[in-house]
Amino acid sequence: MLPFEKITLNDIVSEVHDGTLLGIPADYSGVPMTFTKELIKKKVKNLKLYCLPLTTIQGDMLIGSGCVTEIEAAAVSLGEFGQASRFQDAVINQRIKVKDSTCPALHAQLQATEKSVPFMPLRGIIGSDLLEYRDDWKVIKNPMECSGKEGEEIILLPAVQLDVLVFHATKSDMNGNIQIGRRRELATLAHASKKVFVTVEEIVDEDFYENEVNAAATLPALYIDGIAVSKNGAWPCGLTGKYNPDLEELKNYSLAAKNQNTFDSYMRVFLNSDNLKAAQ
Amino acid sequence: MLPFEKITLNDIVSEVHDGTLLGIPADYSGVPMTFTKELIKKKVKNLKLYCLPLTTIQGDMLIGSGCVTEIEAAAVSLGEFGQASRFQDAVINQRIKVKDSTCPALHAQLQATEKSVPFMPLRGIIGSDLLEYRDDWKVIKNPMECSGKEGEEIILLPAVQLDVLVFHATKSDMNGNIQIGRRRELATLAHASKKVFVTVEEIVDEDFYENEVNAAATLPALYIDGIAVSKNGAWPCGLTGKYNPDLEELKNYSLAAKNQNTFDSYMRVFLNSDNLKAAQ
Amino acid sequence: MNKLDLKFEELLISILCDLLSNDNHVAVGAASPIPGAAALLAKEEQKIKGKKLRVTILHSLRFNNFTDGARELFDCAAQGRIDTFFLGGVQIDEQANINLVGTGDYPNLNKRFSGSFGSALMYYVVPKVILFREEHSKRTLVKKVDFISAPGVSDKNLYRPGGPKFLLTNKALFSFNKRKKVFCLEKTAPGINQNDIEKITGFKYDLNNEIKNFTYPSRERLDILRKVIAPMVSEFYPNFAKRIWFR
Amino acid sequence: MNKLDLKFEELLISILCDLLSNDNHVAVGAASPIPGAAALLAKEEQKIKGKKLRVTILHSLRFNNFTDGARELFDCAAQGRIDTFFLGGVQIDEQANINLVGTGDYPNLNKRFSGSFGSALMYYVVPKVILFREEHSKRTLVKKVDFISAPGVSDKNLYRPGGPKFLLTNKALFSFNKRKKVFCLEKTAPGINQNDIEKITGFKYDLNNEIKNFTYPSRERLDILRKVIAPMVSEFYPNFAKRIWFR
Repeated sequence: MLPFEKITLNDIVSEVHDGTLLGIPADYSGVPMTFTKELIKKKVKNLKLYCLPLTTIQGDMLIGSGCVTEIEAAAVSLGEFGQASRFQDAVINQRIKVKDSTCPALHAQLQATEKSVPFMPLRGIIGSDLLEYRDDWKVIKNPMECSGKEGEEIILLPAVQLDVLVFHATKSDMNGNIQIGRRRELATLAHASKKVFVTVEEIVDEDFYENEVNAAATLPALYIDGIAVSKNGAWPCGLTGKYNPDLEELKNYSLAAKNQNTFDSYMRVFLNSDNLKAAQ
Repeated sequence: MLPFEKITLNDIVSEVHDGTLLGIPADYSGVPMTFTKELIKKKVKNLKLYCLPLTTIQGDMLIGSGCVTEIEAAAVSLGEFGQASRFQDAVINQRIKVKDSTCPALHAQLQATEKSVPFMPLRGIIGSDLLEYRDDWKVIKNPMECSGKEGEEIILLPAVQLDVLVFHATKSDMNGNIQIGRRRELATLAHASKKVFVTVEEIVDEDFYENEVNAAATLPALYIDGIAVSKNGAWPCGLTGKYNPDLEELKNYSLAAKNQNTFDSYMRVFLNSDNLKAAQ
Repeated sequence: MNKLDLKFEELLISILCDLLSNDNHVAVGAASPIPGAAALLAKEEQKIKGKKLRVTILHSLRFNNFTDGARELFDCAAQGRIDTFFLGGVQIDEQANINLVGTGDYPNLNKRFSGSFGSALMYYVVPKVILFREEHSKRTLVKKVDFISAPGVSDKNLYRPGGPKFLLTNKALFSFNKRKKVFCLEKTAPGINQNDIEKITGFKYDLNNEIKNFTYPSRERLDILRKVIAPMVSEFYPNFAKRIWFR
Repeated sequence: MNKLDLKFEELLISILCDLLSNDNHVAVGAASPIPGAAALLAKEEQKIKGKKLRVTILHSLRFNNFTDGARELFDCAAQGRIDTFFLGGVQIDEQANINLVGTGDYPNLNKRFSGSFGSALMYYVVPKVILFREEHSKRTLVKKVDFISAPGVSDKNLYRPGGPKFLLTNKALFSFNKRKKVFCLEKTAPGINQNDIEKITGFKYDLNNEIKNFTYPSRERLDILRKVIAPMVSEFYPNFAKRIWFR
């Protein structure tokens, strides 16, 4: 008996349903692209994406494939390859609802769930138009006498709990603990999700808790509902310390995504590509 | 030119003044005992201790030496050696004010400062007598419509910023970064302190950021105002991964501390003991 | 104690172990060798049955997998990821209020104890809190505690999924009825009867229809405890392990 | 461009570098090669003078020492530990409001851009925010932005230690007067005069008594930039470094 749930990509995909609120890691946190591929193949609909705090190709592909009806994010772009065209197109044509946010608010809403409190306060935001369109954010006057500025207005952000989080990581140990290094936003995401699945490059025959330094870089198995091995699972995105982004492929995508027809052609090839080969 | 401030124990002690709000790490987070010794020698008065979330011999010694007028903590004890007698004595004879708290509240108050918000909400506490004696805590009805329980009462805790934090760690790198391993409460403490000083067993000729796993175990130099080398600096407390607590010495202390006379005798020897020899 | 040469601590470990059989995650706080041993024993027995019980022992490096610092225990519990936790009490009262702070008229106490630790959150959020206090006397089990570190029950307008389920002393095991806000005597220690308990308890409680004696551990359980668990306990409670098993 | 064969990007880097000379900690967000290079250049020049400037470049592994995850930038800034940060804007208006979301009548936009990133906190808490937007036109510098991602100024009842101090485009450098809520033209690019700026700017601004031209970098600064900084920039903006320095 393995001490954790070793599963397949398809097992993970089967946990995502129409309407699922799905956690989306930033491009630096381990983008689960092989999972995304399978998710698109399943033709799941009405996903709500919660980005911490932004998404690049993963979000744009899901949107272009018609899987998404709502997205909460501080930014959607293709980074140095410019704007995320499928996202832009869906917004302009009102096919998706955008809950426009700002990075620290997206972090704080998950921290509220992490601590199991109904809300988190945050400074800033007031006076921006973001607030005008967020019924779920609330402005109060600071009720404290001994801390903060007297009478200052402050925003309360709701606790948000994700239905499912999927991210890609370098490795898990034999007990199902995940090495996340400095990407501690993945811990916050995991703490705030009902279910957490991870794709990894490999499962190694080690115990990350055997020394304190390794332990410090670890997300405990306690929060993980299943792990699937997926070699080059972030491709064409990069994976810190393992491989760089495939700049050529990302550029190709950015060009193809400019209109729906060329996007569709690109996706037909992409969805049927062999990931192992694709990543060289 | 060293890229960080290498200083002496006395330099650190000179940053602590009458009335300073001093951060006190728990017995598992690296207790700066050589610093504490020098602080007591300086005969500093009216210290306010903020324990995250508890203190053992460090707090008891400072209290027994008459350095403390106020302590905020979830617990003061000598762990498996029983009650902290100098603390008990000072409380019963009303020589110190205790702001009785609970562990998660002590964490949350620092997290408020970490995020620069005036308060943090927390569940629990309501219905306990802790609340009756805390004018700085505030109960509100949950104002959110979409998160939490409708109409639930919830506590707001004030942001607390420490004047000075001192802790002991295994090592710093050549750039003044500190290895803290899994003791991430030290990061929260540092983020919430105006000044942070660290005593270390050694400064090593490495760069902790050279690999992601080491980096993950690091508190960045950015938060540190000075580092002093102090061999066996936690003795007689332990230091994770380096040395265990000196159980015999801790037992001796617990017995001596039972009354002020035997405490005073103990301290005369302790304050003049050579730390290097003592820890062998 | 009996022909197995059972130590009384081993009996208490066994009683606690029985309370953990349906859990997924048991956490054990500081200075709790008997609950710690009970949790590890339950984990080992579940493993033999092919089931999994996660045990987090704060005082241990090996059995504490948290990596988010000292606050993770509380966050994790508040998230509902811990089924069972143990709390003590200088005083415990009729309504399961616990006092870890001191006796007398706070803040003018006669006797000061350590403090409330994490009880003022853990007692609210962990579904099954087991109160464990070895001393069973009118001094420890009182009508009303002098200071409430954490209350046994809360008003409806609070978020409170957690609370007391059991109270174990060296003389008796009580369950707690949250609706009626009252303890119920379930089991007594060997040689102790219902009347004895009444004489040494400072509060009123209900009686189970069928009050049993503490169940002795099976030979098999005792073997696991002594051969497998005792060496583990040595890692984080060396003094306790030495006193019970290794002297 | 001149006899040093100066690239225009190098000139912008040099102008930004001059704005950083009294800082202790400069942070640079995503997709900002010119600010990133300017910060590293300032750090190097301070080092030569025996002074220390800390530079955090988010997009880099080597120049990003944060270990508390992606939120640490925002926490660190809110704690007051970052002196200078750079922000851009699809539109920037007269009161230094910035728009990173899109043009048109939100949410019915004509054109959608990435989103507000961290601006709705960073703009409030970092004392010296430098707005950097290369394109200088009536399209980018407008009377009133279509959507406020973050406002240039705030009411007194808000906590707002931070805000805009400068705006640099490929044609001009403005300072921002927080009290008067107005930009002030300080410098213009080579070959551009005050009238040219007026024609291409969509908002009103004050004029400095003595409007200067962009100062060219010294030979020494340019040497440092090309020999020391350019290879560093290659690590985190390879395409930019290649285009400017290595082709």
